[in-house]
Amino acid sequence: MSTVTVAARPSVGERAKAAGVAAIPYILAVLVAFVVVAIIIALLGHDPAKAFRAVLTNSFRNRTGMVQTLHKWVPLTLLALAFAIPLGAGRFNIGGEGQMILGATGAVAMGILLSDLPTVVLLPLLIVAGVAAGALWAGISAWLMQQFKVNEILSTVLLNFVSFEILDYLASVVWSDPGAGGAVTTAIGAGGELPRIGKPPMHIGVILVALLAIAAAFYARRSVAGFELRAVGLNERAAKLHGIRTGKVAVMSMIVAGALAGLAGAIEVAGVHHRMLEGIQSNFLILGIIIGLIARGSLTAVPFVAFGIAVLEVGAGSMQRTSGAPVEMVLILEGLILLFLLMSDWVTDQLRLRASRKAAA
Amino acid sequence: MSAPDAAPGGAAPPLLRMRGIRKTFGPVVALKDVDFTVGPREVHGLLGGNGAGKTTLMNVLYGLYAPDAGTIEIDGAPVVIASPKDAIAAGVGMVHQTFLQVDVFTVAENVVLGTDTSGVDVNGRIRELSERFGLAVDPAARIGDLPVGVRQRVEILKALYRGAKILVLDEPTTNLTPQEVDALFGSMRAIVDEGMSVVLITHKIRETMAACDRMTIMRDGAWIATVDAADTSPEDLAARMVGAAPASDETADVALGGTEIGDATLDVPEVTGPVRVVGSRLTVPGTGGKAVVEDVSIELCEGEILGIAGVAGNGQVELAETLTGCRPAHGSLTLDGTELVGRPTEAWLRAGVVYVPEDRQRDGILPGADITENLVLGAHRTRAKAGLIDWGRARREAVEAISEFAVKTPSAATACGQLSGGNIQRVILARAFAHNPKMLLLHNPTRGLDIASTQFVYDRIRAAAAGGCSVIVISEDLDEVIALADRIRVAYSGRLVGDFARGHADPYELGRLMTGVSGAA
Amino acid sequence: MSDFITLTITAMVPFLFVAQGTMLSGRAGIFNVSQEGLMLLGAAIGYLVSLKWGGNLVGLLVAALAGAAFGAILGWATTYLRMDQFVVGLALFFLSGGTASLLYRVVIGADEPPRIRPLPDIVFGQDVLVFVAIGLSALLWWWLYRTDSGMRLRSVGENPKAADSLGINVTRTRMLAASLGGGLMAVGGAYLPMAFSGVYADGIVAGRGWLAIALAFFGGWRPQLILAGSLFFAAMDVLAQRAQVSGIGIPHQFVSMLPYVATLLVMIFAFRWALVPQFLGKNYDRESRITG
Amino acid sequence: AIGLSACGGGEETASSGASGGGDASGVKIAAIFSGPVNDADYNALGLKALEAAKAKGAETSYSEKVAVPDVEARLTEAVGDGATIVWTHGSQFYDNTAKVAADNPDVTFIAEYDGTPKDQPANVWTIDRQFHLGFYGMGVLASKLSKTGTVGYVGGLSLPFSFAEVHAMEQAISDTGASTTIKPVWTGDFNDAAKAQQFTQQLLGQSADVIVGSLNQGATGTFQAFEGKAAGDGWVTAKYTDKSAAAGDHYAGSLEYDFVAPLAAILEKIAAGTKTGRYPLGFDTGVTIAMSDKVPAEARTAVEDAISKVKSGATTVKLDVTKIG
Ligand SMILES: Nc1ncnc2c1ncn2[C@@H]1O[C@H](COP(=O)(O)OP(=O)(O)OP(=O)(O)O)[C@@H](O)[C@H]1O
Ligand SMILES: Nc1ncnc2c1ncn2[C@@H]1O[C@H](COP(=O)(O)OP(=O)(O)OP(=O)(O)O)[C@@H](O)[C@H]1O
Ligand SMILES: [Mg+2]
Ligand SMILES: [Mg+2]
Repeated sequence: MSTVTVAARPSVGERAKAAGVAAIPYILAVLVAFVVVAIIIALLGHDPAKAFRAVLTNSFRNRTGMVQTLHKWVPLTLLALAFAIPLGAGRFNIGGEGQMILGATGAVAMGILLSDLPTVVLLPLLIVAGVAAGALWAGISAWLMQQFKVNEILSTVLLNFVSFEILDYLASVVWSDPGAGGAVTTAIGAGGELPRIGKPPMHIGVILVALLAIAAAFYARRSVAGFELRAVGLNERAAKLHGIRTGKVAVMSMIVAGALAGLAGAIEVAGVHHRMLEGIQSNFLILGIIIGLIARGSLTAVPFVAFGIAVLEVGAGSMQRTSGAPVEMVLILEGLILLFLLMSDWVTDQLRLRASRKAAA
Repeated sequence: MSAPDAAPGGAAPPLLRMRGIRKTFGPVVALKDVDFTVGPREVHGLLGGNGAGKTTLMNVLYGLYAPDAGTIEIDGAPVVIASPKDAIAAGVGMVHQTFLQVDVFTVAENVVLGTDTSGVDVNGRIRELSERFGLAVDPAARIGDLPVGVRQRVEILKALYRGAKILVLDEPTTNLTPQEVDALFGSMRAIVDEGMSVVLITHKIRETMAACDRMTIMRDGAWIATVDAADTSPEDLAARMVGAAPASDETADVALGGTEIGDATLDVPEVTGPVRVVGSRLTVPGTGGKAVVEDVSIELCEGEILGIAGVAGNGQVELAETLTGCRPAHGSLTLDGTELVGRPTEAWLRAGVVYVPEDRQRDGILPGADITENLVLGAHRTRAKAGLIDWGRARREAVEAISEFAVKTPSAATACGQLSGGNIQRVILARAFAHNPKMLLLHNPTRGLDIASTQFVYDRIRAAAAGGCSVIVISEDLDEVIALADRIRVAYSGRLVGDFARGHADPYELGRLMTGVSGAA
Repeated sequence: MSDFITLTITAMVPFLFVAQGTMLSGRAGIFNVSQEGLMLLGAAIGYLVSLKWGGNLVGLLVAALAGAAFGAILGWATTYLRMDQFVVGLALFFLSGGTASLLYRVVIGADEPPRIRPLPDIVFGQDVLVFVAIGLSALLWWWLYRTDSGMRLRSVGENPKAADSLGINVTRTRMLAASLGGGLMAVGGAYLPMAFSGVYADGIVAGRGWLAIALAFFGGWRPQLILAGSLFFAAMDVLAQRAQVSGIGIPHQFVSMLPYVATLLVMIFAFRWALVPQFLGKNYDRESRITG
Repeated sequence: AIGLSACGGGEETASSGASGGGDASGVKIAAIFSGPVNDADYNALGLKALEAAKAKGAETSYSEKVAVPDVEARLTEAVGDGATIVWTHGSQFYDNTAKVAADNPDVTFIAEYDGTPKDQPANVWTIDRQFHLGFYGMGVLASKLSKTGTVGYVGGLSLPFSFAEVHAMEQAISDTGASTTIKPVWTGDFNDAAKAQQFTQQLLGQSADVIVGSLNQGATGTFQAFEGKAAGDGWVTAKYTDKSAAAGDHYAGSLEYDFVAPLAAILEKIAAGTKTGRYPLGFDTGVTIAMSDKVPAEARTAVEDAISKVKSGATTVKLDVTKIG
C-alpha cells in the first residue's frame, strides 16, 4: 500500500466550483420544462409569455407576493423536514398531512377552549398543543412500526384518512361555524394569533420556522442524534452493532417528524386562518415529499428547495387569472420540472463520465 | 513461464482466449489490455492481490462489465458477450465472490431461475448433478436458511445446470473449512474430468499449487505471467504477485498459509496476565427450542489471544454478537470485574469491548458515509461534547488514521463503500484501535484480503495483545487460528468445545471437533 | 345481505385493479406512487373514449394503454436513467392528473357531460370487470408462482443482480412490470365512471390511489392476499355506509373511520404477512458495487 | 323540463332580471371559483354569470379550483392586479373575503354566505344562498313522490347549510301533513360520485324510493344507482343545475340556481355607488325548482302551492341548523 498524502476533504474552492457546475443542469431542466409547457399553452390558444410572467414574478414583484410566498414556505419547509428526517433513518413518513391536521386540531382546541387567555399564555399553549398532537399522531405509526412491524407507509396513509374524518367532525359538528359555507371551526381567541409584522403583514411563524430550519440543519450535521439518524438510514445493522439503538432512533425520527408537521398545522391555525378548516392540509404533503427528495434528504437544502417550490406554487396559482391558461397546466408544469430536474442529474453523470473517460484514455 | 496464448498441447485451439481486454471505471483503469487464455480440461488459477483486476476480468467474460476494448474467443470462434445471457449461451458459468442468490427462493428455484423448466424434472436433474459432482444439496430448502458452504455448492450447481464449459470460481474457498475445500477441489476435478475447464481465483498460493494445472498472475490490472504448476514454486508465485520487491519471509509465511503448524511458534512464552474477561454460562435461546449459543464459558487474561475455530454456521456470528453485547443473552460476562450482560451495546463499547464483524460491508461500515464518519461510528457518543460532534477534530484524526493504517483512498471524504475490501478492513481496524479496546473480538478478520493486507492485520492483532488487550479471533480459517492464538477452542453447534494451548493443538483433533465427530469439551 | 355482498364486491374492484397493478410493478422492484393520477387518467380516458369513440370496451382498452404508457415512462426513467422512483412517481402523478383534467376540458368543454352506459351485468348482478378483476388476481398468482417468467419477475424484485447474472434482462422485466402495472391502475380508474358515476369528474378518485398503495402493503405484495385484503377493506367501507344509512347514533365521521382502523388492527395481528420485495423502490445498476 | 320561476323585485335588492340592461364597462371583475368552471355545476353557474357581465362590457378574469387555504393569496393578487370588483363564489370563502376586503377599502367585494354575517365590511356585498328555502320545496316534492314513505337525502359534508336543508324538508313534510321519514346521509365529499352511488344504493335497499341529492359533481353517482331500475320505480333529484342530460328516467328535477341576475343586480348597485348590501337568493331571485315532465301533476301542483305560499309569506321556512346524526 503506497501512502499518499490524503486531504480531509476537497478544498472550499473545489467544492464551490462543483456546486456551481452542478447547478447548471438544474437551471437547464427548469428552462426545458417551461419550453414544453409554453408549447402546450400556445397550442391551447393562450399567451405563454403572460403565463410565465405570472409564475415567475408573482413572488417578487411586490411585498404582497413575497409575504404570500413566505407564508406558503412555512408549511412546505416543515412538511419537507417531516418527510426528510425519518427518511434519514430509512423510514417513509407519508403521514404529514394527518400529522398536520392533528397539529391544527390541537392548536384550535386550545384556541377555542381557552379563547380568553392572553397571548403570552395562549399562543405558546396553542403551539405546544399542536406540536404534541402531531407528534402523538406520528407516534401511533411509530409504535405500530416498532412494536408490530406494521409498515409505516401503510399506517401513515391510513391514518391520514382517519385524520380527515376527525377534522370533518370537529369542523362541522363540534366547533363548527354555522355561518361558514364549508367545514370550518369558529375562530380562535385573539390571544392565540401569531403576531404579524410589516405591511402587508407577515406572521412571525416565518421567522420561527427560519430559525428552526437553521437549527435543524445544524443539529443534523453536528449532533450525536443527527449522526445516529444518518447511521441508521445508511446501514441499520452496522449502526446497531456499534451501540446505536436503531429502533429508538427510528421511532424518534417519526415523532420529531410528527411534531414538525403538527407545528405546521398549529402555525396555519395561529398565523394564517385563525381557525381550522377542511382542506387546511392543502397539498403540502406531496410537495413536502418532493422537496425532501429533491433536497436528497439534506436538511440544509430543504428550506431553499422549499422556497423555490413556494415561488412556483404561488406564481402558478395566479397564472390562470393572468393568462387564461387552464389551471391543469400548473400540475403539468410542476410534473415536468420535477422530471427534467431529475433527468439533469443523469445528464450531469453522463458528462462527468465522458470527461473522466477522456482523462483516463 | 509461457506466452499467455500458448495452449498446452499446442495445436488444439484454447477453450477460451481473451485478448487486449481494457476496462476503466471513471478515472480508474482496472484492466490494462489483459490477455488471458484457458485450455481445455484444465484448472486455471488466477492470482493477484486485492484490486489486481481478477474479478473485473471475469466479470467482463461473464458479460457483467462491458469492456472498453478487447475480444473474446471460445473454442477458437469469436463471441460477443454483452450480458450474462450471452455468456451463459457461450458456455460460461461463474460463481461470484459474493453469492448472487434470491434468499426467499428455494435451492431448486435458484438453480433453474432464468431457464425454461417446462417438461424438465428439475429436482431429478439437480440430484443427478449433485451426485455426479459431489455437491450435496436439498433442492427444497430455502436458500436464506442455508450455511455458506451449501450456498457455495448451489452456486456451482447453477453454472453446471446451464451446461457451462468454463466455470469461473471467484475466491470460492474463503468461506470454507479445510474439509469443504477438499470436497470442492474434488468436485473441480470431477468437472474437469467431464471435459470442462475451471478458472479458480484465489489469494492462497498453497491452494493454487494443490489444485491448478496452470496459473495466470495479475497485478495492478495488468497480466504478469502465465505459468504451469509444474514449473513454479510458491515462493516464485508470491514474488510475482507482490511485485518487484521480493516477498519478506513473514509475508511468504502468510501466503503459504502456515503449512507447518506450530513449529516456529513453540518458543513463544505462554501468556499469564491477570484475568480480564470472564464469561460464564452464556446462552442465547433460538427459535424452536434449540439455543443458538449454548452454555458458553470463557476466560481471558490480559494480552491473551483466544482463537475460536469452527465450520461456518456453527453459531459463530451469534457467539460473536453475544460476547460483544450486540445480542441479548442469559448468563454473565465480566470485564475487569464489571458485569455487562443485560446492558445495552453502548455500555459494552464504553467498557472497552470492541467488535470487528465478519461481514464488513453489511455489519462493519456505513457504505454511503465517508471515512471520517465511519471512524467516528461507535465513538460518537463518548467523544461528543454537549451532544455535538467536533467534526473538525474528527477529520484531522481521520487523516492521521488513514496514514497510520495505510488506507488507500483519495481523501477522508471518500465514501467508505467505494473502498476495496482490504481498505475497508483497515478503516474498521483503525476505528477498533481508536477505541482503546480492553477486549477485542475479530471475526474472520482477513477473509478475502491479499497477502500484504493479511500480514498487516496479523501485526496489528499481535500488537494489540502485546499492549494488554484481550483478543478473541473467531475464524473459519484454521491456519489463521493456529497462527495467531495462544489458546484454541472450537465452535460447534452453538457450543465451545476443546481447549488447547498454543503449540498443543493437533489439527486433526481440531478437525474432528469442528465436524462434531469427537465430543470432547 | 346479498345486497351487502354485491355492493362490497363492486366497491372492491377499483382497489383490486390498482393494488394488483402496484403489486405487479413492485414485485419487479418498481415502486409506483402515481396511482392517484393514473386512476384519474384512466377515468378521464375511459369516459371520453367510451362516450365519443366507441363504447366501454374500447374505453377500457385505451385507458389501459395510456396507463401502460405512463408506467413505461416510470420504468424507463428509473431503469435507463436510474432516476429516483419516488420522485418520478410523484411527478407522473402530477402529469397524469393534469393531463386527465386537461383532456376532459378540451374534449367536453363546459357542456353538461352525458352519462355513458354502465358495464353490462353478467351474472349475480355483477358486471364483467368484477370477474375480470377476480380472474386477474388468480391469473397473477398463477403467473408469479407457477411459471418460469413469473419467477424471473419476482427474482428481479428480490435480487436484481442475481437475476441479471442468470441472464434475466432486469431492465426489460422492469419495463414490462411497470407498464402492465400502470395499465392496471388506469383500468381501476376507468372502472369508476363505468360503474359508479357514468361521467368523469376531477373528484372521482378521491384518495383511492393512495389507499391502493396501502392495500398492496396490507396484502403483503401477494396477489391472493391483496384480493382478500381489498375485499376486507371494501366490506368495512360498505359496512360503515350501512351503519350510517341505518342510523346508529354515532357521528358518521367516526363510522367512516371503520375501514382504515379495521385495516390497521388486522395488520397488527397479521404482520407476518407483511413481506415486502427486497428491492422495492431501489434502482439497479449492473456495474455499481453498492447496491440498494 | 318546465321551469317554475317568478320574476320581480327582491327585498332591498336591486332591480332584478338578467334582462335588466346596464352597462358594466369600466369595471374589472375578478372571480374566484372553488372547482373547475366546466363542472356543469356550481362553478359553471358562476362562470355563466361572469360571462354575462363580460358581455355587458366588464373586463373579467377568474381563478378556478381554488382551495380555501389559498383563497387569501388569490384575492390579494386580484386586488394587486387592479380588479375593482372581486367575487368569491362559494360561502366557504366568506371569511377570507371579508378579511381581505377590510384591508382594501377601495375595492368592492362580492361574497356568498348562508345567513346574515356579523360585522359585514362596508365594501362587501353578500349573496345569501338560503338553501333551506329551496329544500322546503324539494321536501314537498319528495314526500309526494315517495310511495314507501322513506326519502333519502344524500349530502356531502355535514355542514350547517346541509342540516338546514334537511330540517326544511322535515318542515315541508309536517306542513303538508305527510308522514314521510327522511334518512339523511353524508358521503364525506361533494364530488365523490362513487361514494354517492354506494350510499344511494344502500338507501334504496333500505326502503327509500326517492333520493334528494345535495351534491356537486357527486350527483351523477346518485343517478347511476338507479341504473337497472324500472322507470317510475323511484325518483332522484339534484341541485344547482339542470342535470336532465346526465340523469336517466328517474330524474324528477333539480333545485336550480342562477347567479346571472343576482350578479347583474349587484353590479348595477355598485355602479350606482352602493358598496354593501345583502342579496338573498329566493324563489323570485335566482332559485327555481325545475321538474321533469314525468313528475305526476299532483306532486307538481303541491310544489307550486308550497312555493307560492313561501313567496307570499304565508309560510315561513325556518333556518334551522341544528345538528343531525
Ligand atoms: N464496480 C466497480 N466500479 C468501479 N471500479 C471498480 C469496480 N469493480 C472493480 N473496480 C476497479 O477495478 C480494479 C480491479 O478490481 P477487481 O475487483 O477486479 O480486483 P480483484 O483482482 O478481483 O481483487 P480481489 O482479489 O480483492 O478480489 C479495482 O482496483 C477497481 O479500481
Ligand atoms: N463501486 C465502486 N465505485 C468506485 N470505485 C470502486 C467501486 N468498487 C470498487 N472500487 C475501487 O476498487 C478498488 C478495489 O476494489 P475491489 O473490489 O477489487 O476491492 P478488493 O480489495 O478486491 O475487495 P474484496 O477482496 O473484498 O473484493 C478500491 O480501491 C476502490 O477504489
Ligand atoms: Mg475479486
Ligand atoms: Mg474484489
